[in-house]
Amino acid sequence: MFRLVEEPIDVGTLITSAFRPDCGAVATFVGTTRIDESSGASVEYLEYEAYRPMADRKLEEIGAEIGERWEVGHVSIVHRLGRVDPGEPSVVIVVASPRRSPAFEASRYAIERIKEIVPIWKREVWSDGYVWVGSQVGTRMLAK
Amino acid sequence: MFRLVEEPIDVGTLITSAFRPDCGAVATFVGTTRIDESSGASVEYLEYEAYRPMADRKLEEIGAEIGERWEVGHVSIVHRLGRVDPGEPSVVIVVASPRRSPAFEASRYAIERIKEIVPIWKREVWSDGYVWVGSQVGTRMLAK
Amino acid sequence: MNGVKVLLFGAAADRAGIRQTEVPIDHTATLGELWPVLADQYPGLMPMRDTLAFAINGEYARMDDAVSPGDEVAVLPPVSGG
Amino acid sequence: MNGVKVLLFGAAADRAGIRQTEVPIDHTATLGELWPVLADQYPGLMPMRDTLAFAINGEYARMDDAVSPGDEVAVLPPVSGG
Repeated sequence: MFRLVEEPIDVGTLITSAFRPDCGAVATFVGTTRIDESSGASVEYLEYEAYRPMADRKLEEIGAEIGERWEVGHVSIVHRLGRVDPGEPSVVIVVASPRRSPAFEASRYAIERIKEIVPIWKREVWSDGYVWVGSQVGTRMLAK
Repeated sequence: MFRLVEEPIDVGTLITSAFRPDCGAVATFVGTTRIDESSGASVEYLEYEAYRPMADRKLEEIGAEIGERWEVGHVSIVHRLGRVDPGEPSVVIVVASPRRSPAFEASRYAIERIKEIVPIWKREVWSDGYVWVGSQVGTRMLAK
Repeated sequence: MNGVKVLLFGAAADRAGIRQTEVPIDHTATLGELWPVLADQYPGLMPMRDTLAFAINGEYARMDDAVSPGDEVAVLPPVSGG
Repeated sequence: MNGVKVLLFGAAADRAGIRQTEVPIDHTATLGELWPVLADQYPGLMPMRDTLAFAINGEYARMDDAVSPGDEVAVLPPVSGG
């Protein structure tokens, strides 16, 4: 299951739906909004945008790559779009496999590939402006 | 939080309690009861026993080892005792860290160490008898 | 349609000041030929040139890939999902 | 208490046919000295010898570690948690 969603992700349900009698290992990665502090200002929230439907298709491609490389029984990737508040999950990856090595390796592979190929962008919205992460473009003084 | 429990583990709550604004990555490992088939018989459930309180203390030691080796904000390990049915979680490990590498590495370390040093034993209860995993001792014909 | 639809995202949309535009072309060209037309119209994009990736009809493309009238081109700053 | 409390787990409890027993000792001995007394009383344990670990008072111990009257010794087959 590969999805971009606007609403909060139900992590527990996503994981329990991966349990299968033929898989003994379920590895999960959750990326949450981390708050940095800099020069008195702080990040208030993150805002994500995507190029759809290319982003949806790239998530599915990552799932297919995982299926080619590892023995897995279930892969889910869900990524938030829009505003994500501090401490909330922005991405959840769940991989079930008969054994634990493939589960760990595939879940790590998924997050690395998301950061490489999925057309999603986030900006940090600070108390004094915003910055596009990775581009250093935005309205904060520090970004210019 | 390090616990041995007799009742089902609430995976979702365990993970969401690990979310912290200073940690951007939460890696989780869930071990579930896997069903093997052999010679017409099948595993009906697993049954775990522990040497307590040594097992409780060893879980805490693993948490301390992780704190010495990686930058982590939160570590939980919960292991079931007693009967665990197919597809149910027998162990859940949750690690939150500012960055994803320590989270992945520490969660994997935790499961490897559990399998090395924590005095817990499981037996597979089959339709035709049981076997202590790792000892090949039991009441099944195949075990003898 | 007599042109190429161009979508811009993230920092590229900010720099150009628009999220969508159309570049008129009446024959097949390469991405490399399309870029100067776009950069001329939205000079704020120029300093980002080396960091940008492009897609044609929803798939990553190279500068020598062909663009035809009716295609959709996307201007993609470094992705930052996760 | 005039002896050592011995706890057995998993396959070791099965092989011995008991989960708990007491080995009488009136002075400090080593685990290595305790083992033959135990194995003599519960010969089913003998074939497992090379796979067993031991704990004294809840901590892993070696065969030359000392056991005193009142201590708790645990006989631990290969652990299989997870």
